[in-house]
This record gives sequence, structure tokens and C-alpha cells, in this order.
Amino acid sequence: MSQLDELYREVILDHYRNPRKRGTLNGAHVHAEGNNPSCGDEFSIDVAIEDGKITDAAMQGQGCSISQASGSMMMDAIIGKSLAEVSDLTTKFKTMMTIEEGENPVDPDRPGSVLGDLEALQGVRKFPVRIKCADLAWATLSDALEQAEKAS
Amino acid sequence: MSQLDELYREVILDHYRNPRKRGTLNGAHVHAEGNNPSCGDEFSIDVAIEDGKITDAAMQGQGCSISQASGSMMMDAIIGKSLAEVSDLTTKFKTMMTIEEGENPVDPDRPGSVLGDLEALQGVRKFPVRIKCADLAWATLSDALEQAEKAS
Amino acid sequence: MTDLRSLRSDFPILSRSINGHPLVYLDSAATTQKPVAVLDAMEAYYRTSNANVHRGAHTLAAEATELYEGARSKVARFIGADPAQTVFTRGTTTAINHIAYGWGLDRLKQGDRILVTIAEHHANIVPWQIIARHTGAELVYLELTDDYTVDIGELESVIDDRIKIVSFSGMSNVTGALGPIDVLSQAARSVDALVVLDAAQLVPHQPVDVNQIDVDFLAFSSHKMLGPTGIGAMWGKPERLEEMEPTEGGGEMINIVERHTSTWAPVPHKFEAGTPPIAEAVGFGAAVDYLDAIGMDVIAAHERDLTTYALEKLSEIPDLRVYGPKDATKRGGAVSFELADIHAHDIATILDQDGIAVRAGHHCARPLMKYLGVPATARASFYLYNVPEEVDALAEGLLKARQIFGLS
Amino acid sequence: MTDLRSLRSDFPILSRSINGHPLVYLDSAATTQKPVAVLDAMEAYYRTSNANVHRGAHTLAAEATELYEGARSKVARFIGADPAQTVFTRGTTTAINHIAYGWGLDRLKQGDRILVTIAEHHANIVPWQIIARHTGAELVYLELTDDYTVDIGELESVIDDRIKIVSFSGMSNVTGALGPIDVLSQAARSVDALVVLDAAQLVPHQPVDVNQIDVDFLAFSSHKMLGPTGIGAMWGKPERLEEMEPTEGGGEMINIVERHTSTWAPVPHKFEAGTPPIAEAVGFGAAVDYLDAIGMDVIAAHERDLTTYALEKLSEIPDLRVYGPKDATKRGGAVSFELADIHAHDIATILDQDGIAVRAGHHCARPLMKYLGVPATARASFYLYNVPEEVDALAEGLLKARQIFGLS
Ligand SMILES: Cc1ncc(COP(=O)(O)O)c(C=O)c1O
Ligand SMILES: Cc1ncc(COP(=O)(O)O)c(C=O)c1O
Repeated sequence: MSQLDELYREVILDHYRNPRKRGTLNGAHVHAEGNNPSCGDEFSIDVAIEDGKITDAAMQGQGCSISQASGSMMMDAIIGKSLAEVSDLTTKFKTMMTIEEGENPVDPDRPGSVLGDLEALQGVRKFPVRIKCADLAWATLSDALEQAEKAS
Repeated sequence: MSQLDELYREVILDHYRNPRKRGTLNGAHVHAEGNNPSCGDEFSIDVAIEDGKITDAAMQGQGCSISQASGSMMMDAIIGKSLAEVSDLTTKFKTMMTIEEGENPVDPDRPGSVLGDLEALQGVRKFPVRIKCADLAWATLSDALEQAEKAS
Repeated sequence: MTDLRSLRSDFPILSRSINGHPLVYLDSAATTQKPVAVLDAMEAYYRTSNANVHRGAHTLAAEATELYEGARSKVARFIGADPAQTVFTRGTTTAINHIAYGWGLDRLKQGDRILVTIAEHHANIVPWQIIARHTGAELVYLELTDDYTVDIGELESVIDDRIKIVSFSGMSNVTGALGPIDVLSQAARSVDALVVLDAAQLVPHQPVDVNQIDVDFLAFSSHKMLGPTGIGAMWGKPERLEEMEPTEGGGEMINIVERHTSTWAPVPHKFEAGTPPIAEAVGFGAAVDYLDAIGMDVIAAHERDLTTYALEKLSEIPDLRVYGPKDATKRGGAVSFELADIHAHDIATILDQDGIAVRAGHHCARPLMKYLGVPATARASFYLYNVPEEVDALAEGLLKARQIFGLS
Repeated sequence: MTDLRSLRSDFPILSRSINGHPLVYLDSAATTQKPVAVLDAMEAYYRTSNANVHRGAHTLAAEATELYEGARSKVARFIGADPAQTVFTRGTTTAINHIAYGWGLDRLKQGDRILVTIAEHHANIVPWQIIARHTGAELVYLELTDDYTVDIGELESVIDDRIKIVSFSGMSNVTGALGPIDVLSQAARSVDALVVLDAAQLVPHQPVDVNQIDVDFLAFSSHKMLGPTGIGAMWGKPERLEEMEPTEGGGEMINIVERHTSTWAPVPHKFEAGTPPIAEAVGFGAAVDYLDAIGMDVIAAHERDLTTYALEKLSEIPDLRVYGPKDATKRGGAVSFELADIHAHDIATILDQDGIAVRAGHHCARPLMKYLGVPATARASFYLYNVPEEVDALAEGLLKARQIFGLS
């Protein structure tokens, strides 16, 4: 696969064009917003938490395929998970995105892969200026969860 | 003579150390001030004019040997002269200072030289950054005479 | 098409390869590449004459001063101006800030208005917002017509005695549209308003003569016209520069400094506090020499041809929308566009894989983006060193982007 | 004496001849010469990676951004600082103006006082005069003791709650005296005043670590430390930079721009409006790399030795008076002096005939000149590339000046 094909995998374009959970939440939730002033990507998230578990979430935003797909995939990945699981997921995602070329890249097709669709974002590592696009949703999620923690 | 010796002729050092007409005038006179902000030379002049003639003048200032000697020599040269003569002198002085090397420099020792001591300032032409030092007194004089003209 | 092709070898970076492809640099509206002549002039300055300017009685200081002031004369002559009214600044942004602070802070008051257009670069919006906040003045906007030029039909309703400053760009860095300089300056004059021209995109690309237009201030940047970063120029009418306060205090800009008060040096020095960008001035001077030798009319014609060709090629690409005038005589060579649902950053990344450099984003013109209803655009922009084959490469790259995004 | 002699070949200009003599450059307090490494870094930037920074998705833009931000990290590390608190400015002058406007304009009021010393450079006087005029605050001065250092004995009587800002230089560009940083910053802290350090002469010549001193802001210039013109740095404590308003509006420094309001980008970008001096940052980074490789303690020791030697040689010249501390541990290598009744400009001209470059004038410190009761001084200043023979040449030149002025 060319580097570009690895970047723009079908699953990414699918999430970009058909984002999961686009919108806002009604009822109790925390809200956070993030943006990349250097490229204009914007992302906002609503997260409903009950008993230490993310019961629902919704996202809005605009930006490149990577930032929006990353957000959409994140929705799929976090809803229904406990805060501990989400924290673990966040760490795994960050690790995947910062791993240097050749240094044991995660095999997305291996059995039991926790990151699921998100592993499609590995291709971004070959495009360092785009990594912050993939990170935006996750940084905004972290903000939201910090808020929730403070509020509780 | 070396270029430096030509610059710092004895007559210049004499005027620098023993400036003629240092001070201020009492009675009717015009006053003008000038400075070279780029090197800090300062010069002020009082000029008494009667019947189209400079009857007296006095100068104050601080600065390098060239600027102060030029002022002192100017005092000698202008007192007692008619305004027309002074205007002529100013033109001659400016011409001398801007004449390019080799282009018929004025011979200070020739008979009937109008500029007198002032011709000693010819050496300054080899030091372009110092020309404005020699010019300061004359520029200030021009200011004073313009004022006088406006007032009359 | 005027063939400036042979000049390409003057620009060392153009022989670089990017991701295995020859560089196709289509981002000159952001910053331009530099010819060897400019680099050599700066190098020679540092290697033989480097010293601080003014106030120096030694040979190097005299040489440096002559080079610095000589550069001022060159840059002034380039826009038909007097060096005594040509101030070196850090760039367009700094120049507009100086005008806003130095002229506006003491003079504007509650109820006054500053008129700009919605197509302005942040450099021509944010300084006025800051001065408005300090003074209570208000910022008002002219919008655009369907062909992305300033809607001068609105003028009548907006121009009144409250307008104290009219500030607009001579060429938009997004739409490429030329500003209606005469119309806006006449309107401003009818209410005695100050006219500020953001010429960051105009001076590099078209002949400009300050005697042919009626503006009070003009600002432009060296780095957008083959010169180095770190320097630009502000030209002003003598009476405006006289009445304007300096916004930076320090060495070189003073006449006499006492403990509690100071008097200022004459214009232009009044506005040049501290050690100026000396080597940069030398490089800027070499850049205008280079442009002069080619001729700004030749450069403008070359760009017009190239832009016409580009607009034609882009019109052949399905789902591509250009945000800017279709008529090449109404515009310069900055071409912003949107391609189907492919975000501008994705376009830029895909083109970059083939060595093609375009800009993507809001181009420091967020109010315009919002007005156009787009989050970002991709922008290709041309200069004297670009050639038609580079437009072809761009078109091919865009077709490839469609493919990658499954739009074949 | 630490022998840095072999480094001289890194500085092309040092092999120049002036009026038939090898250049003896003793004017580094005005601006320093540049090593090849600095020139090459800038040249390489322009030849291979030139593009506008940030906001760019193409390869050149990414490279330029990395080089620019990498330079910020180098300059920050050089003073023990965090890059996030290190702002690139046009130079020391611009930095102090930014602090005066950005921190002072909104906070100072009638009755407030700004404390400076009489030995300040105009860059550390005039901005405060301007802010005082805008706000009604007052500028007060500390004077000097007999050895030309700041008279800290006066402190007790002058320090009170009215003092809001204490701003002073770490090393005088005229007397060479080191500033009493700890004493003045403690005094300032006792009344919760802001501390601003003009480090234009300090950072180039001595090891400086912002963690070892208690100041809020620090300003210095690249061109005085082997780097290019057109750039300098302002370091600030994070809380100060947060609370400070930007003084220039434009691109890159914003977060969101709406029609009437904007929000700012995080520090340091908030203070860097418009296209920054990119190549200059790269050169500045190369300059601190060069200094780092030698070691600032080695450089300081070298200059101390050279200054000691110079003070000794100058003391042998009849009628010569040094305006500055005699004790080389209390001072840096800027040595101002007067020789009999020979005006400083005449000294500079005479020395220049032998290729010796010294500065003459008020050194942008007119209040100090007035305080010292001299119209001007001559100044020799040293840097790492100077050698004792150059001090000998200076001494010989001064004896020659005596002769020309008939003082035998
Ligand atoms: C002590 C001091 N402060 C400030 C400055 C101003 O520096 P710049 O001209 O680089 O802005 C200088 C340089 O002349 C200086 O010596
Ligand atoms: C129209 C316009 N105005 C102002 C600017 C700001 O110029 P600079 O960043 O050189 O200060 C630019 C450059 O981006 C521009 O295109």
C-alpha cells in the first residue's frame, strides 16, 4: 500500500463521511471543546457518565478527514466503557500514535486488538504534521473527563 | 601630509581649543540651535544684524574638534560681513565640502582666497562621515538668517 | 505566456525534491522563495560590512549605514516614494499595528468607526479590534459581491462622518481579488477619513506607485517579494507620518532624551527604535533590484497568464469550486478552492506526496471563511518562477485526491 | 588568558583590512560579528526549507516550523528557560516596549512609579516614558556610586508601595558595570513590583539562568551574541505572560477571530503576530549553539582577562579617564573612556585610520552622559574573538591621537 492509501484507509473515509454519534446530548453530561488553531480543526464533545461508566457521548466539529474520523471512531470505542477502560484506551491510542517507525508497530489485524477501527489511524504516523489532527478528539475527551472528575 | 594630518591641521586644533566668540549676545539678535542626533554634536548661535550686515555673533556648543572649529572659524568669517557676502561664503563653503576628490580642490594658499582659515576644513572631505560635523555650524547659521528674514 | 523560465535557476530551492518529486512550489502568497542575488547580498553584508548603523564613526559603521539607507532608497523607489517617508518595519503586520496604535490610539474615540472589508487578513482586522477596545471606536465591515470582490454598492449606506479610517487590502490573499483602491479612497476622502492600504499581496505582484493612488499609508512585507523574513515597509504621506506618534521607544528614534521627556528624531527614524534589521534591509534592497530588473509589468502579465491557465484547468475538475473572481484582470494569482467533500488539509497532504506545496486552512482570514461558509480552503498561489507544467501537476494531483477519496 | 584565538578564523570579517590595516573590531557592544556557522544555517534554511511557519500541511512548511520552533528551544535552553515562555521579538528594544505596553498600559495609573537607573540604555527609558505619559505614572531613577555601579544605598528611601515596576540592565553598555540583580529584585519583591531585566549586554557575555535570578521578564538581542539582526527574545514568567496583553494583533497570534472580538493563541504565540523572523530564528539558534559549544563561562573568563589587560594598558595613557568600575569582577568588557580634551569622535576617526573600530557618542544613554557630565565617550568593547594584541593596537592608537592633538 502507498503511504497515502495507508493514511486514507476506507474505514477512515467511512467514519469521515458517516460520523457516528454526531450531535449533542440532552440530560446530564460534561461538555468540552478543542481546536487546532494552526489548522482550524474544531471538535466538541458531550459525555454522559453514570457509575463510573460512559453511558453515552456525542460529538460535533469540523476539520479534515483524520480529525473527524478519529472523533467518530472514538465514539464507537468509548461508549459503554468504564472510565478505567477509557483511560487505558487513551494510553494505548497515544502509544500507537507516538511509536516510531519500525519500533513494533501495532498489528491492526492481530486477534484481540483493543483499538479496533482506531488502528486504521496508524498510517497517520508517517505524516507527522497530521498527528495532531488524530489527537484532537482524544485531547478533548481528556478535558471532558477531567471536568467530570473535578465535578464529582 | 597624512590624511589625518590634513584633517587635524593646526589651525583647526587652535580654533577647537580657543574658540572665537564663544558665549551669547545681549541686545537684539536672532538665535538658532542645531544638533547632529547621530553623533551628539550640538551648536547654538546668536546673530546680531543691522542694516543688512552681521554686526556681531556668538556661539555655544559641544562636539568634536571639527564641528567646534568649524563654528569658531565661521564666527571669524561672518562678523562684519553683509548678508549677501555671508550667503556667498556659505555657498563657497558648501561647494568646497562637497567637491569630489581630484575635482579641482580649492587651493587654500592661493592669493585672495575668500574662505581663509575655513579652507583648512578641506581635509574633512576625505572623511565622509565627518562632513556633517563641519556642516553643523553653517546649517545653524542658515536657520538663524532665515528667521531674521522672516522677522524683517 | 511570458517566459521567465530561465530565472528558475536563480532559486536554489526549486531544484529540491520532495517525497521523490521535484518541488512544485505553489505557496508564494504565504512566503516566496529567494534568488541567489538576495542571499548573496546578505552574506556579503555579514562577511564584509557588518556593524551597527548610524552613530558610528568607524569604517564598518559607515558602510553598514550606507547599505541600510541605500536599501531604504531602493525600496522607496520601487513604490515611487521618497525614502524619507519609507519606514522599515518587521513586516506588514507590524506596520498596520504601528498605524493603528500610533495614529489611532490618541485620535479615535467612542462613536468613531473604522471601515474594513470582510476579506481582510487578520493583520488588518485584529489591530483595529485592539484599538477599538482601547478607544471605544467600532469596527464595521464591507461584504462581498457574487464574484468575491468588495461590494462597493454598500458604500453609500455605510460612509458617513463617523468613519475615521478605511483600511483594506490591495489584493486578497484568499480570493486573489484586487481591492477597489480608487473607489474606497474617494469614499474615505468624502468624509476626511484616513486610508490605509494593506499591500502585502499587491506590491509583490503588480506595479504600485504611491503617486498614482490616494492612500495615507501603505504596508508590505519583504518575505512575500523575494526578500528575507524579518523586515517589511510602511510608507506614509509626510503629514501623516509627522502627526503620528512612534509606538516603540528606544535608541535611534530619539532626538534628545532627558530623564522624564524625550523628543523624537525626524521621520523615518522616529519609527525605527533600536537596532534595525540591517542585513534584512540589504536583502530587501537586493530583492527589489531583482524585481525591477525583470519589470513588475512583466511579472504581473506572467502571473495573469498563469492564473488564467490555472482557472481553466481547475474548471475541468469535477466538483471543484474556486472562491475568487473568474476574470483574471480582476485578480492576482492566489487561487483558493474547495474540492468535493475533501477537506483542504487532506488535499494538501495528498498533493505534498507528489511534491506540490499548497496552503490549506483559513489563511488568517477567519471572518472571510465564516462569511463564505467554509471551514477552510486549499490555496495555490503563483509567482514569477512558476510555469504552466506546475499547474498541470496541480490538476493531476487534484484528480488523484478525488480517486483516493473514492470520487474517481 | 583563555586562548580562543583559533576561533577567529570562523569569523570571515576579521580578515578584512580597513584603511590598509587589519580590522581590529572593538565594537561588539554595538553589534557582534557572525561566525560562518550562523551564516551557513540561514543560507541552508533559505536554500532548502524556506516556507511560512505553522498552518502549513506541506513538507517545506513542516520543516520550516520545526526549524523555527527548534531554534526557540535552543534559545530557551541557553537561558535555562522553557520554550513555552520564550518569545521571539525583533530585539531588546521591541521586547521592552512589548512589556511596557502589554503589561503597563492597562495596569499603571496616576501616582504609580517605575524605577530605573540613570545608567539605562534609551531602550529601557523611552518606553517607560511613553507608558508614563499614557497612564500618568512617574519614572524615578537610581543614581550611581563613585565606582559607576548602581547606588543601592538609595534604595531604602525610594522603594515604597508606589513602585510597580523595577527595570534595569544586567550590564551597562557604557560603564560595563554589572547590575545588582539580586538586590534590586529583592527590593522590588518587598513592594510586589514587577522586575524587568534588560539583558542585552548580559546574556551575550555571561552565563545566565532564569532559574537562578528572580526577575519577571528578561530581554536580549540576537545581533549582540553572534546571531543575525532582526530578532531577539523576551522571556517571561508564565503567570506574567498569561496576564499580559499582546501588543501586536495579526495572524498566528490568534485563536479565534470573529468580526468584533478575538481570542489569543497560547503563549508564546500570543506575542508573535504575523510572519515571524524565521531565517533569523534559525541563525539565532545556530549562534547559541556556537556559544554553548565554547561555554559561556569560558567566554566570560576570556573577556574578564582581556578587560583586566585593557584597563591596565589604558591606565598607562596620560590624561585618560575610564568611566566604569576598575574591578574586572564587577564589570563586563565594554570600556568607555575620555582622553584629555580629544573628543570621542576624533578618537574614533584617528583609530579608524589604523583599522581600529571603536564607538563614539552617547551610546544611546544620554541621561547617563549628562549625569557623568560628558557630551560623549569613546568605547572599546570586547568579545570572544578579541585578542590582547588588539588591546595593544588600541593603546598605540590612543597615543597617536595624543600626538595628533599636540599632546606629545
Ligand atoms: C543595555 C542595552 N539595552 C538595550 C539595547 C537595545 O538593543 P537593540 O538595539 O538590539 O534593540 C542595547 C543595545 O544597544 C543595550 O546595550
Ligand atoms: C493580505 C495580507 N495582509 C497581511 C499579511 C501579513 O503579512 P506578514 O505576516 O508578513 O506581517 C499577509 C500575509 O500573510 C497578507 O497576505
